[in-house]
Amino acid sequence: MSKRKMDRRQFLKSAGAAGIALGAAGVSGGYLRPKKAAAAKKRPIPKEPIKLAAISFLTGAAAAPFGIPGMNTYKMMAEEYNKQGGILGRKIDLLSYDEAGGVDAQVKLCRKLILDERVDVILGYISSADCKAILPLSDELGGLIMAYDCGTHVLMEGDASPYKVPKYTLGFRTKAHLGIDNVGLALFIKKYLPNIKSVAGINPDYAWGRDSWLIFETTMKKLMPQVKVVGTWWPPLFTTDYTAHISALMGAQPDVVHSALWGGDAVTFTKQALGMGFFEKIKMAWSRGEPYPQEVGKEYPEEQIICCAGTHYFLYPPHDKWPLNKWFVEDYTRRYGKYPTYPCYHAYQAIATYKHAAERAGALVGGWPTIEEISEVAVGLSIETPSGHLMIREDHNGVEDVLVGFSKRVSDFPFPILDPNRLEVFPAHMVNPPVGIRTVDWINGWRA
Amino acid sequence: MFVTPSYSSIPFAKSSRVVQRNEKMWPIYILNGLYFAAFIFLISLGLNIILGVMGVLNLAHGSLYATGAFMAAWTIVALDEGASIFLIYPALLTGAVIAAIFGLFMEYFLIRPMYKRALEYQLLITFGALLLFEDVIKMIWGGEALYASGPFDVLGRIHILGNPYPLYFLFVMILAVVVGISIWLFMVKTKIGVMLRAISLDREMATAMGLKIDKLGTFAFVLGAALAGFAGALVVPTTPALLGFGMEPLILAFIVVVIGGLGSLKGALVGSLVVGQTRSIGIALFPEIELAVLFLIATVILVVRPQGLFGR
Amino acid sequence: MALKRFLMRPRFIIYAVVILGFVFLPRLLSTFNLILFEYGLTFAIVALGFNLLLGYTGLLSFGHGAYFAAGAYGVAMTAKYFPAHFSLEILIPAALLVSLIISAIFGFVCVRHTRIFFSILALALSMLLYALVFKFYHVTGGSDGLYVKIPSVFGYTFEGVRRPQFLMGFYYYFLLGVFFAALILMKGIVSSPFGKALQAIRDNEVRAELIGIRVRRYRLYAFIISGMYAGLGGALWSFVNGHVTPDVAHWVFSGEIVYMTLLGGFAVLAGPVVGALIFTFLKLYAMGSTEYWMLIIGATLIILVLVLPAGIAGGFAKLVAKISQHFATRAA
Amino acid sequence: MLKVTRLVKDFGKARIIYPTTFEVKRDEIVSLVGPNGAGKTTLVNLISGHVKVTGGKIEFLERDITYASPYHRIKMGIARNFQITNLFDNSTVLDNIRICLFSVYGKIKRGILPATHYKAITEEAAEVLDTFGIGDKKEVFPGNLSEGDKKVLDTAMAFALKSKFLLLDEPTSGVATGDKFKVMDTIISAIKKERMACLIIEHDMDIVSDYTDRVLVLAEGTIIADGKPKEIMEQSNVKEVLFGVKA
Repeated sequence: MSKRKMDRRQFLKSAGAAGIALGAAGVSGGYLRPKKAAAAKKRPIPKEPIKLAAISFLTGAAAAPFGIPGMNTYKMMAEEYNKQGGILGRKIDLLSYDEAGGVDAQVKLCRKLILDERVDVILGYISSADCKAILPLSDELGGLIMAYDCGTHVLMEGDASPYKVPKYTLGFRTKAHLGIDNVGLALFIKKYLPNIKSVAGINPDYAWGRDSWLIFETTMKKLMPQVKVVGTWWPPLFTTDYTAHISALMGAQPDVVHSALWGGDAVTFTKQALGMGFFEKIKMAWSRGEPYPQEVGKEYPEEQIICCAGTHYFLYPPHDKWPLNKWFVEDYTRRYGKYPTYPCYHAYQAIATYKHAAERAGALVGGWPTIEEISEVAVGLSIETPSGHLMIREDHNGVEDVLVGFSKRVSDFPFPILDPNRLEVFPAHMVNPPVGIRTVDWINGWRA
Repeated sequence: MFVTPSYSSIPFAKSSRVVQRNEKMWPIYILNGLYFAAFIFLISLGLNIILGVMGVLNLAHGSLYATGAFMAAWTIVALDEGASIFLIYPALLTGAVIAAIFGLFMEYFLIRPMYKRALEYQLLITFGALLLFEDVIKMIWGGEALYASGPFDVLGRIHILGNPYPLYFLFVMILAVVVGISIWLFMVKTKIGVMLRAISLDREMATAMGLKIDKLGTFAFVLGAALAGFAGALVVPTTPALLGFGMEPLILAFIVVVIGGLGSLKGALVGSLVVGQTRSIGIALFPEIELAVLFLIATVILVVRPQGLFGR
Repeated sequence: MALKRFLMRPRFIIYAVVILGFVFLPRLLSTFNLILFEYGLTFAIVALGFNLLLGYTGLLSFGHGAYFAAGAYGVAMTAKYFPAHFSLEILIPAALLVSLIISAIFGFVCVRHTRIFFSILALALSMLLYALVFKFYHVTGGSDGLYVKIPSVFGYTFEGVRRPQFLMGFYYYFLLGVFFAALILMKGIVSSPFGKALQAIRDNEVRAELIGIRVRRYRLYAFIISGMYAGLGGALWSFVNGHVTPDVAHWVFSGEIVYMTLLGGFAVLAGPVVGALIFTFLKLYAMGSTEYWMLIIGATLIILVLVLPAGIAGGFAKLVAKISQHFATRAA
Repeated sequence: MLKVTRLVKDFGKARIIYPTTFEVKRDEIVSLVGPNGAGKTTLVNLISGHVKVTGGKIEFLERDITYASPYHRIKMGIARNFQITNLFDNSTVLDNIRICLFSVYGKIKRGILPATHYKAITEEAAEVLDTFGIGDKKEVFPGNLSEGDKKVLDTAMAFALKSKFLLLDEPTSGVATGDKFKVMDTIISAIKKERMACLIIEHDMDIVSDYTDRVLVLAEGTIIADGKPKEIMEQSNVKEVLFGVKA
């Protein structure tokens, strides 16, 4: 523990100014708010372990490339924290559940966890559809829920800006929403491919895909109005045969194809597209493509635009500058034989957020805090994560920088990595809308 | 061209813009349709034989297809992707074999006691089998996706009018044609085939003629299962094998059967061509509603011609 | 005197006990189990309606999820498009209307066939509905489904009430009331001349036509009634579940409805009710206890069909009959 | 009351009924005899509307019903039984009759009150059963009835439809020879009581001569003789077709 404190101090000397500013803002914000909670008198800390339910895809297409790495990280971090003495002295008892089975099954499971199992917190949910259905349950059933990966921007947004925050008192998302991915992509395309004529989209037919495309399209219209959209395709989630879609895309002849396909779908699409010579003509722009070069391996095409869903990348921040990432990558790789991908970083963010919030609230109320107190303290929290800083805002949503790059084959990795000379990091304030403003309105409000 | 959509108010037709098309791609669309038709044909052929001969609509047919897919994938992975062509292509047959075995068990323990029973029981027991299979597959091969793209990669691509197209798809089409023809020959030329047709035409008569309904029924079921498994095996090099893998093909096979007519082999052929082309061209032209179009067609046909195009 | 005799009848005593039990259930069960029980009740209504078609008219629909979905989406869409009118007294009739329309249209197509043709056609139609709901994302929310908030009742809005409290309190008794109303109505229908006509059609189509029953028309009536029961169930379910997805229009859900009905037994009026309640708990506890829950319910189904085709309630009724007969012969 | 003129029926190429003409008067009991395959049942099916007419004309109460649907013929008052009994096996004997009566009185659409609530109809059903001598078997299911009682019930159902004209297809086939006359007695007395007209297909010449006012002899799809039982029996061609006796 002490060693890692050291590391952080080292970091603060060398890290970028933006980082500090953000961090400082976060920290101060964090200490200013919870006055009421502080009034509470001393309370005992229960002996029994914390029931922490982690939910992620453990079966189906999304399991191997996505859900399981996430779950692995939960296991790893729970172990790590328990080694450090748990949270306020309480050990973490990690209960893992499968997210497969559709929205309805998840609604039922969540109700069971809160009403029947009485878990302390639920960390989980990859599918935006699940999040949209689940987060309302946080206040309805009175349980603390932290969405760890799902992206849709409407999750925490109201119907018209400015909207009232927070939308859910007990519901959080410990990461930035898909705004960063798609705005980042658009900015990147504008910088590196200014002359493209046309784009198309292939996105899964549910909240995540629909909203990703919506933000991407809106941003492109703002940044590069000359670019035409030559078609959008909406295969259902977990489609196994994309051949027809691939041919249709090739027929539409776009310069760049935007895609929010993820997990097994992204892998399947890439393999089939390779087989059909898709990449000979067309460049993909993956709004969350970071894990898939590693999944597909050597034959993964070069020059594809890949966004890292934040700055979640096993080579960034550079290990010498940011030892926490070094430690995370090394520990994860040692345990599971693969490099951590962005779901892993998201899992880290979720569990770390809970830990810090609980500890701070505990310190303030002198004892084990209620979930309401935890949620109050979590607002404005700013924590270091392996990929930089995460700040939780008043809208209970995280904000992060975003990293975009081109895939490139190199000698020392068995799969393409992001070309180090053409990496772009767009700072949080460039890619996240301000609190209370709907992302679409924010983008439309830009001055050209 | 661009209109800023605001989330709350997008008319649903909005994102289905005019798709700019490259005319040179048409052959590819058609080929995709044929490829899709090819394996749907194999599945629905099996479904139809079972339906025709035994009068049982096998809801677990998709699961047999899935077992075939998993088995083939598993074998190929076990052989490791690098194995020689002479190993990995025969490996595809394992799919048919395992499905046949599962089919044999299913027929013997579940379907046979149902012969004399009412329709609802026959349907329900296959429904039970469907649920059962899902977890059996999970137990045997685990919950994760199985990739086995060996056979697909080995064959590479050819160029059709300047468009690259994977050779493997053509290979699948040819196989499907071969299977189709041989089944047809079997049905008209061989003694067993004739007997099977007799049963599907008129069960009572066939019984009166003293045909061994039970044995022939078992045979038909196993044949149908094997076809489904083989279809699964052919598909798996291009797609991962997943849990719930059989659901969509099952529904598509239903549509084929509905369009073509219950128990009609010719119907299975025509129906799967319709379904295949509708899907491929539907995706190319109106991406918004591919899925719905199929059911619309099926329903219309059922309304105007209840017995299907080639039904009796 | 007659009343006294009526009150003394064992049957009546059983009824009384059951009803009292239902009324005091919120005291006995945990919140979670009570909510499960409410799921059971909604499905029971659906199964009742379904059985009018299967048990009494002899038609096996493998697409009843469609009418369930019609009711559920009837509610959810009202929530989305007319938030002002989101109150129970409007929503229930609205849902009934929607399911009436859909089942009338689909029914008109379906009743022209019988046996397996009917089943497949019903399945195809429900899948058509599924495909439409799934595809028109911006109208129906696609596979995300739609959120259903707590409705108001005659202007009284449940401000700041959490759903469990709502479900434990007012809604449970409302649901109970609707359920018993539906049950009694169904009892009336099946023993009425109309019901007898349906059973006549089930037993012997040809002769039914020959004693002057318009067979196809009566099938359609039965179809619509059972569709509306499904719709009612769907609407009530949507408030319990709080979220509606296209899954309920998928044929697998329709399969579960058939499952419930046979689990209870379709020869007895109460069969589907028993089946629905048992199925709900069976499924959830199977899901809770093992990841191989499908195996459990699948195996249960197969064993049921092979060993106890009359279903649980049906088997029980048979048993009772046998015993009473036994004693009767003794006495004689 | 029933008037059949030059009625013709083909099945595909085969002609089953050659131009046939006959008439049945009010409250007259006519029997239709003839060797197997002469087309007796086909003729009945044509009249009851079960089988589509190829050519010719059927009139009932001076109204052309050649192309009327079975439903309308029933509503006009043509009822029939079946050679192979055709009952509602899962409803009690009482209900079998009751459903017919509900249909007659247009009460089938009533969907709320239980059937037992309609007292009058229940009683009438009971009466019908009594007239046919199976009043004691109300709660029995048809499956448990004797062959004879099934026949009687089947006829009783046709009878309960308050029809003016009954088509009885071999009402005593499958009935033990001893009971035949008992069965016929009940049926005929009931019919006479209601003053119905009736066309009976029958093999047993004793029954024919004992119970029917007039006999139609059908051979190779056409009527070859028509008259009082006694006279008909004398005709040589009838002897030939019925008993294969050369005169």
